[in-house]
Amino acid sequence: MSKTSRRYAMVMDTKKCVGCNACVLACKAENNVPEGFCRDWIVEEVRGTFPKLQAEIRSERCNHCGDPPCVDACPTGASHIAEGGVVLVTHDKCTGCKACIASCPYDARFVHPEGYVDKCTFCLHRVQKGQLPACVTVCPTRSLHFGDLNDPDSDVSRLLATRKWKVQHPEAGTDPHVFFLV
Amino acid sequence: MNPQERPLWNPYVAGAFLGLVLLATYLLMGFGLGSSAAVTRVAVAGAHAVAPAAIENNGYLGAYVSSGAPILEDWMVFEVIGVFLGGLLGAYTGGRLKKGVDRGPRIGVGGRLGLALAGGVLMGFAARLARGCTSGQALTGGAALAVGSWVFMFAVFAGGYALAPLVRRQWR
Amino acid sequence: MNPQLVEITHGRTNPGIDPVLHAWGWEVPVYLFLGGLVAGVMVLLAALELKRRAKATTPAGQAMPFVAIGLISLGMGALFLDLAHKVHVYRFYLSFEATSPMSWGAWILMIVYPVLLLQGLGGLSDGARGWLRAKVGGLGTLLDRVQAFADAKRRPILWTSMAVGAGLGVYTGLLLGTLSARLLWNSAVMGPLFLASGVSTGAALLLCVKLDHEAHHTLVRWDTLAIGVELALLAVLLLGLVTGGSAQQVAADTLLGGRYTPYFWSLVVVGGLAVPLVLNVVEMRRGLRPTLLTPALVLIGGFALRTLVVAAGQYTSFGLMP
Amino acid sequence: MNGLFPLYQKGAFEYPVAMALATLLGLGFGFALERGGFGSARRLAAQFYGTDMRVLKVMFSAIVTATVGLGIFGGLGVVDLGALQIPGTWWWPQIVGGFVLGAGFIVSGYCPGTAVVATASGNLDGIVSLVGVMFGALLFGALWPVLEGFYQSGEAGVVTLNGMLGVPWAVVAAGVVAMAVGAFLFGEWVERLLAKKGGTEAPDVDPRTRNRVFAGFGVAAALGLAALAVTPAAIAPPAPSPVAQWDAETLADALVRDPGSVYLVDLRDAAACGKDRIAGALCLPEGEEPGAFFATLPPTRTLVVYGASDLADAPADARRFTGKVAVLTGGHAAFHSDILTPPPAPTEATPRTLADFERKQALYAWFTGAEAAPPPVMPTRKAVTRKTKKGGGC
Repeated sequence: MSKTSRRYAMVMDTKKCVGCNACVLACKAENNVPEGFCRDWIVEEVRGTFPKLQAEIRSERCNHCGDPPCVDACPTGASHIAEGGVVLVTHDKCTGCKACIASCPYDARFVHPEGYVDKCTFCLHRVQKGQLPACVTVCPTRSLHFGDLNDPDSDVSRLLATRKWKVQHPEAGTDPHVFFLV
Repeated sequence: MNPQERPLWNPYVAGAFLGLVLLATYLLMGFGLGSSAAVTRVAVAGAHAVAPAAIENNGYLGAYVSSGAPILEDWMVFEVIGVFLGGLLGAYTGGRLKKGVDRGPRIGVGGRLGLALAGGVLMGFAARLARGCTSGQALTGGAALAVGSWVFMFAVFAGGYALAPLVRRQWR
Repeated sequence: MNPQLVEITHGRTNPGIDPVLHAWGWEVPVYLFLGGLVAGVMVLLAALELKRRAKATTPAGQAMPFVAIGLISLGMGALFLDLAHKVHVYRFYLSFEATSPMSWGAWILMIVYPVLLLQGLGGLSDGARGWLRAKVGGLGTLLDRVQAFADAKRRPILWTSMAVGAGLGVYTGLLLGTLSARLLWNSAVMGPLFLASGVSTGAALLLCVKLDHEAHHTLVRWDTLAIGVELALLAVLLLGLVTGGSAQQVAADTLLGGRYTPYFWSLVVVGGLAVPLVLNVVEMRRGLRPTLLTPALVLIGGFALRTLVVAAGQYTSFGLMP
Repeated sequence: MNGLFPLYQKGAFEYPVAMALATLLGLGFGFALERGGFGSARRLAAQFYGTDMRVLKVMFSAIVTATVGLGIFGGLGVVDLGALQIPGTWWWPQIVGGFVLGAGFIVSGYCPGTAVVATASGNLDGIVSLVGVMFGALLFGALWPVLEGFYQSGEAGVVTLNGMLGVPWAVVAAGVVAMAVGAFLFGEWVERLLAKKGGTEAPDVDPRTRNRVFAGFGVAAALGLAALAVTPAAIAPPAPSPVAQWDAETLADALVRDPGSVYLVDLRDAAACGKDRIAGALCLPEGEEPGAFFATLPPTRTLVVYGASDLADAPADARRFTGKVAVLTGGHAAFHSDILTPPPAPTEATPRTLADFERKQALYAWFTGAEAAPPPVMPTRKAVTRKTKKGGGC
């Protein structure tokens, strides 16, 4: 299978996540994320009518959208779609104008203290070596899955075919590629 | 007189209109109009920018900053913005808008401005002491039949008449 | 009995993003304001000359294109200050991204300079030309050539100036309007709204300087018209949000019932639009002596509009919606 | 007397909207002042030399209009006069402050409000006067340590003319109209007298307009009195602060949802309160006068008081609290039987009784810590969406 026909995606199982923050710490260690910043994060959401309440814990990150508004908004071409649909920022082209930050419905981007805009890369440097993203490898409850959507036998394809899932803010029309099993 | 100037309203009509505005304020808000509190807030905001510690530790002025909310984000401040705009609207449409110093025939510009400043200091001080000025106490409290406001109003007239002979040169 | 409860506990604390987006501070509103102002000046000066078939007569009127160059430079300076990686500013001019309004803007700004320069040089009186010729020294022949070109192509230059100005004005709004992640901004009205506001602030700036009586009169009329259009567009923008879904209503609430409401109504709607509108109408109807306070209010209102829209828009993230 | 107005006090809109409305009301205020001639210091100062009584005329006309209007609407029950925020009375600071302000008025030629209008009219002395007001306010702050005692002296609480005389608002309003018209006629007489003496002309007042306005005041005063006649309930002078009755479930609900919205005070003696009070209740501080204690509480929350059993009305002490006051119906005993005992299972299983039971069960569990306690308390306003910072993570 050629490289270009791959479509990387992440599947996150909200039924398994306990919110331990291991993914967050693994990402910080793997990618040298500076102090006080994060590329992925935990969200705890409680919904319902007292006393009937439902809680959900999610590990969130950049959705590596199929139709990424940040890439559209970037005036210099620094934000781009790389191999496997992964959205990346070329540091040397980034002016730090923050248009992409304002355009992201998921607020997944931030300004790195060194002056460029930074975000989750799906650990593409690891993926290219045949490894899984750092957050996926450390998850103690195995609630994170990573793989190629164009491969029907991949972990992610099978999970999405067999389980009920949702994406964040589908109304934004960005075709997000991080899926949440519910 | 400026040829474009138009006559003032009959004072009773102007008063009745002002009364309707005040009535509307009471009906909408449950409290009345004012002005010195807004001017105080501007002063406190300015002083706070220069010397934050002095204002925060002040037993009286500290209350303006203790909530942590922006000092100028206050009903009265926005009301006074409106007063300025209303005054501008009135003065311009009445042909009375012109740059100058309003003074009597026997006093120079410097003297007049000095007295305006001195009188302002007295008023700023007194308005804090009496918890309001002619707008916030006399007019607003008077309409609400507050006894203290009526007492205040008569004291204002008393103070004005008592000092009027001393500053007669300024005006007549 | 109880309404639906939603409580979200977020582990993310990225500076500039959380708890609400505040990526853009004062620099971007300053730039948007000055950009709109210059756009208004370009459109109005060109339109005025085309309408009257005569150049500006007063020195102040002739100087305005050059003042506009200064103002747009100030605006670009503010934008430069906002960049997180200032050394990479040249990257704007190494590519053109058709989908990015900011890229469009960067290139439009590059056209604004020569157009304003040609417009200004062509509009100078003979006396001013002589003075300028003495100043430039060795560059005199170049100046003569440019001036000859500016004179020969006066009308095309004016039409270009009008078009580029309109483009600049619309772009300052579209820059925000295309960001669909912020509900308050995401409207097609944003472009025309900022153009109308730019024209009215541009007129206000021109009304602050000494122009001949007829030009002043025309500008007051155009200013009034622009303010009227701006009020209508604001109404369209807010009505669209109010009648939209619950998320749109949350966005509308930032201006209609939230943090920015008092500033929006007092500084923009009443102080910046309604009162100047009335003052302009009274001035025209009764032939009153003009006052500088009217343009001052318009300028304050225009700046307040940019500041509030930028601040309130960042407050209306998708992530904050129920 | 529970009218629809004042809208803001009745919760019709929030503070940001109130501030936006403030600009519009201020616009009217400033316009009226300008049209009344208050943008000119010389015209204002003329009041104190008797040659032009504009200040008196405009100010009293305004007071009369607003007072009579409030009397009419209050009499009809449209506006809840008890919900108006009426300035309190502190005899000495108000007398001395008034006198000094009057002196400042004649020296500067403006009062703070008219100085703003003068500034808008282009008068440089107006803005200089405003700068003076700012310095004066800061001066007051600087002298606060020596002034504090005097500032608080002569406190009399909220005293109103109608409350003091024990008559309805509209009756006092009618009296104010009579007094004001008398003052107007006296003022015009003085104007004429001084004009004659000085050999100048008295300020021109169109007598027809004047008489019409006077007639209007008279008619409005009569309307206010007539409103009293059609709504007999309004005859009683308004209570200083209406006392609400809360049942145990309302209180429990408030405590669960937003404990910061109430002050709960146990009025029983210290021993009983110390032994067994409702969770979150304060005991009356020993050795302190209760009225003084209530007066120290800021009026931002609702004060809820309870005794051992039913209190018919809040005690007079609690009325010194300037905010809303409520009484727990049935007192401590009712809370004990309604909330702190397990609710009986519903006899029939309709959705309504089940929901009711579920709610009572949840409240019971919440207050007693019984098993099956519901998840922790959370505010339940409409679609509350909050992001809170949390440690760890990043």
